[in-house]
Amino acid sequence: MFKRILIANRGEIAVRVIRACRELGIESVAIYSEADRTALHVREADYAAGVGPAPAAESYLNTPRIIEAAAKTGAEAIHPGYGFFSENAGFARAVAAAGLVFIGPSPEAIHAMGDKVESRKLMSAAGVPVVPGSPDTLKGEDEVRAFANKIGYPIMIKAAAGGGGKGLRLVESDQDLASIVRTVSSEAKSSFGDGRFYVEKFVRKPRHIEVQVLADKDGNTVHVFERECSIQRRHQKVVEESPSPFVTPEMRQKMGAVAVQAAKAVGYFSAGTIEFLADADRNFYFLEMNTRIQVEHPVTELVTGIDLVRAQIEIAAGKPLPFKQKDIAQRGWAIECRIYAEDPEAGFVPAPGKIHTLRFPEGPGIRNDAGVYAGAEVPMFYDPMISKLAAWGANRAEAIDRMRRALGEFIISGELTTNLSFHRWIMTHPRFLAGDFDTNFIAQEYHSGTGAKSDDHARIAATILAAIAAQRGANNNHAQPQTRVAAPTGSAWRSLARFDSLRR
Amino acid sequence: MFKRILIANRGEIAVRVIRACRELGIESVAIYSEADRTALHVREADYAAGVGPAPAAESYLNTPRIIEAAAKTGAEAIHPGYGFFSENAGFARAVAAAGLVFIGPSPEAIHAMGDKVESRKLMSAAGVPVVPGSPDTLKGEDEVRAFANKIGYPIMIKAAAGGGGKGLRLVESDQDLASIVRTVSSEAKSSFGDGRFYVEKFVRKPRHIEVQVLADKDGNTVHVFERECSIQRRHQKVVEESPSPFVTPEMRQKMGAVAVQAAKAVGYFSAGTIEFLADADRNFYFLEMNTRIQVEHPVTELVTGIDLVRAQIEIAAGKPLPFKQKDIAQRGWAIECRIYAEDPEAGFVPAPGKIHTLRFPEGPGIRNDAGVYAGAEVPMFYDPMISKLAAWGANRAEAIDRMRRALGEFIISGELTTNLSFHRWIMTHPRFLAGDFDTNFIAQEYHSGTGAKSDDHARIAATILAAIAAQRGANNNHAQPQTRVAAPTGSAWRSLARFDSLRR
Amino acid sequence: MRYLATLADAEHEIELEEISAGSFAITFGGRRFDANLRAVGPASFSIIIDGRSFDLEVVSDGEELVVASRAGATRLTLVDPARRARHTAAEKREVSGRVEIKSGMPGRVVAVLVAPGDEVKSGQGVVTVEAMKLENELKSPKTGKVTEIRVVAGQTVEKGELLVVIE
Amino acid sequence: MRYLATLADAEHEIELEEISAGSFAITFGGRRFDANLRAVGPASFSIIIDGRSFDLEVVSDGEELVVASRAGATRLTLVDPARRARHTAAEKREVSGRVEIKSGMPGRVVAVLVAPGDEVKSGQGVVTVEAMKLENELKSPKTGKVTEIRVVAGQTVEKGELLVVIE
Repeated sequence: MFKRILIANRGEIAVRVIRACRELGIESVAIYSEADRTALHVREADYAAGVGPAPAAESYLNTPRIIEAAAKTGAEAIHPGYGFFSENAGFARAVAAAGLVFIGPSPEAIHAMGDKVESRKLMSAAGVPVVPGSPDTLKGEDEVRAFANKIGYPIMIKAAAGGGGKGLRLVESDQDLASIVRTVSSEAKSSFGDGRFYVEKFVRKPRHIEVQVLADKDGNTVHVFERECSIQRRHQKVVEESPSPFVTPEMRQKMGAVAVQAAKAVGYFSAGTIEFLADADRNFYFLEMNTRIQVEHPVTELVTGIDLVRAQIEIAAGKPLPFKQKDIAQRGWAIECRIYAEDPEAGFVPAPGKIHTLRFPEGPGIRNDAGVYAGAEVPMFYDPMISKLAAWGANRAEAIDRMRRALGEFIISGELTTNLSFHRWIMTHPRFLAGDFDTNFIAQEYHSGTGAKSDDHARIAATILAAIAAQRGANNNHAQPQTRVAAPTGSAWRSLARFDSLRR
Repeated sequence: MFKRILIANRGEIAVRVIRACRELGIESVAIYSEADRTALHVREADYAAGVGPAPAAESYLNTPRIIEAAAKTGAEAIHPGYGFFSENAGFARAVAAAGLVFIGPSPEAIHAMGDKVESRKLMSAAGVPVVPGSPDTLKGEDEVRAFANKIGYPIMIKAAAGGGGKGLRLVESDQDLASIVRTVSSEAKSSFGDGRFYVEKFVRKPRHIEVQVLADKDGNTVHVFERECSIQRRHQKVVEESPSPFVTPEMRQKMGAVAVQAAKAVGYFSAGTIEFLADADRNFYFLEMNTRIQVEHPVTELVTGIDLVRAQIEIAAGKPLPFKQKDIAQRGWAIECRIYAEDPEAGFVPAPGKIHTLRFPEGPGIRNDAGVYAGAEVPMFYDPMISKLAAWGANRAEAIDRMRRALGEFIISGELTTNLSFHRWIMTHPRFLAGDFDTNFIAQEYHSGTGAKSDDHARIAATILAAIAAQRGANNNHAQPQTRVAAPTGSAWRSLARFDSLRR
Repeated sequence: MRYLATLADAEHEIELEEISAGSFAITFGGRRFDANLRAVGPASFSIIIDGRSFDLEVVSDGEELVVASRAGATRLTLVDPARRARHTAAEKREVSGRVEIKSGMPGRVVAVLVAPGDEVKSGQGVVTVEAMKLENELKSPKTGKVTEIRVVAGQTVEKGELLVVIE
Repeated sequence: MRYLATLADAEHEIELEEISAGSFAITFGGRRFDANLRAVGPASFSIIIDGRSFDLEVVSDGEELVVASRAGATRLTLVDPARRARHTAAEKREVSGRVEIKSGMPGRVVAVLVAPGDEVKSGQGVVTVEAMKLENELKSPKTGKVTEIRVVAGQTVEKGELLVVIE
């Protein structure tokens, strides 16, 4: 087993890996940009090394500095987390070239699954169902039109190098075709430096369901069941659960088998995820494979009891999987809400800032994976995630009950806005409770200002009283220490002070 | 189902019940003494009612005030938690007399199990193995000697009304008999107002293993497996786990069956616990039944997935158990550490006070049930528990790994002392890791000042640097807001300020 | 003291009177509420109103206040009509003649900021009174001379008690 | 600056020099350590020494300090021999003649507490210098008269830079 591991990431996932290391008796090395010197992952690690300025390109994506940090601290392996370098074959090779172990799959597997077009070919060759689409990238408007007429509208145009919801466009009918083709290819060039694109049949009411796989270096490959990830805003997941309320036992068995097949086709080892698109008739199609740990891995851990990050490390160290497929079972239900510093009322734009007061939910069935602490800053340079709140219950209803309860307990205030009330809204929505949703759920159902008006006089009175008390506290210079703490508020109150002076 | 429930308790268990209520869509009513106006359970509840001055006898044990609070807030049922009125048949009757539902067993069951002597008779009559002992209370020295000669030394003399480790004495040989008999009976009179006592065979190397039971009002009774509670200081549990590393499948099956038998013998319903004493040969004897929820219930919830408090409420509402014995299974391993404001170095004396900084452990496998928050005070009037930290793992080793990791993450500072480092010591002790311990473990193994001396120069340098920085902060009047917060420290630093002025 | 609060586009008028430290009588929507308030954090308050417990976090956002609770967040703005009136009045014309400055709530005098005979400007602070563990500076509504001072620092005062006279 | 620390009954002498805000050179046990310190809470500090990360909480208990980390708590007492010496010296007899007060560390002058010609007592503060985001008041070791002031508030000073002269 490794003596020391460097985590080439930040935020909650860096903390998650540090925890796994600590539990395994392995020392952890954090890296940090100049914006992250006091970030939680730096405080929690055994070693820490600065790797450059705030912009990711100069720090968390700075290969030489990261390799150098590993050498200087004597790390034997590097865990990439998710995002950043996690799916970068070049980085994986650089790590190996430096004589270190990359905690993830082989560079070949990363590469094979990294290209949308190549991976689709590979998968259909391996007998994995894929969405009907162009066998290869298409050259321009005419090729696209010809193919569209073959498979019929609506179609989806996707950048070959795209991903994460970026670089894809829907074409409803022939007349929008020309302009959209132009947009996609130019966007693809600018965003990914690769203008190639391909076409797929567009699936209506699609559900995003993915299957977790684990494989060791001896080729032992198992699936760890599915995750339902259809609750998305701007093509990005915000709520995930396992099992999926949509998947039947037969479908589950089939998806699992296909996922294992897909992983084996690229000689995959470590933890990975096969993403599927499922239509209303429960047909499912291969979307892509994520050759890394997923943000939403906790829901799988909660229902199966398997520690996926621990497994990644043990596999990288050459250990065989400690279990067979038959040993893996789902128990109960788990849901995860991604708590972001963002403003749902303003189209989910990031709204990072300093955190003053923070109290996390706790108690039965609750797991929280945070990347911040009271007094910390959610920096504007990176993904504005605050924490991943997960709830386990004996069944879906109990899991939702607990999540709703936990969201109420989640106290955070400061110079940032969060999506907590947005999650409260989801957890009470009839369609979510019924499990009746697809990837369009939020676009269809969520409208800004869903805040119900209250005629609860006691509550209104309490609200106003609290506001008055806080305001008096803010204008007050001789307050007791505790009130002084409101100073974190210092700046938060500044505007109020102004407002207040008007009043006088 | 009930619309509103009053919780006749405080601290973490009150918060635990409030959470269960909220998850069930039931409104919660907290009660508070004058010392608890700002306690966490008051903040978390939907309603709150003051019930008297700080001393428990005048507030949390003030029946009229509690019943009145329930009436005023329109509560339909009362949950007693543990301690206080939880095993008081008189209170249970008073609740019923007021037309409210007592969330617990019948007053008769509480009474039957409340008296050590009566319950032992009842149990042996019901075929439950009990420690060989006097069939009835004994009158004095001679009766005791006669009986001791029959069953042989060593023997245990126990006050009939005792419990929780109070009012019991070991007699190794005939010569200590006379004096000890006198002490016990006089102690019993003064502590419990009942001088009666009985005699039991003393079990060497005893393990304290208990079985959780659940029964509904239709008599459906199941056991929810065992808890190992042998790690005790001053006869009180500090670490509990489930399963027990000592219990074999056969023994588990037998204990479960006996526990169900015991519960049925008193027509028990609600959640309850049968405490057994097990000897080195895996014989086990009935000790007593706790007719309430236990402090350590989370470890059972973690391995079985059953919400015991939720079950208590549903049973009290007349619902049948939603599962049969065959549906209940243990999965993985769970350990709980009771985090107290106490000083292990000083014989575990309570060391309550104000909490300044607080950061709870989180992440995979960790559950924390706290009764406090940053800025809160652990009052001197009640049990000085801060929180119950529980860790789940796929096996015992993983659970311990996670607990050790979590104990490291547990940050608390202020005017109180905690037993955190004591727990760290336990979680690294070879005998604990091997599962080789009995109720004498701590008495035998723990010696004050087990703090190893460090020759890690970087660590020592960091420690000294932090001390210097903090000290400068403390003497500084123009510090920034954040440093001001150190003021909560106000008093904590006062002594330092003095010390510092000497230096100048 | 009267306040005007606007939440969810609805204006609410509320009359707040502090009975004793942390205990208030609130008149609102034609009803009277007994409220007990305790600070439990920097900008966190535990409030019990008619037996109901509210745990509230307050943060300001521009000219609005955001009050967050288990049930969600509420945005509101707060105005004190009495003061506003007095303010504008003071602006319009000098208040003339003898002015008595009284305590708006029961509390403790923290500091007397003027001495007899002092010339004071309109809006200048004259006495600081502490109530609700928080301080409030009472200002002179007119420019004039301090003729009487009825209180000293540290003294507790009743609601409406005369503090200072300015002529 | 030199400090004497006692932990676990062992006395340690440590030489602390601030290179720049939050960065220190520590000489200890015959070795030199590069340390970077950041306050992450009221009495919480993140310290990186030779690439190792330490997360430390400090609380005082009587005359001792308790420093808690993931690994457990350490009790220690802190003495500044230099200062102690100076202190006792000052007590014993008046320091005579010209005394130059210099900055013990690089930092920023927050306030000059005396003016040229002022009479100062032994132990009276003369200049406040900020370093490590925290302030330190430099005191006069003797009773005498301020003859020179070489700095003004807001000015940054080097280690050992002359601030004030007292005769």
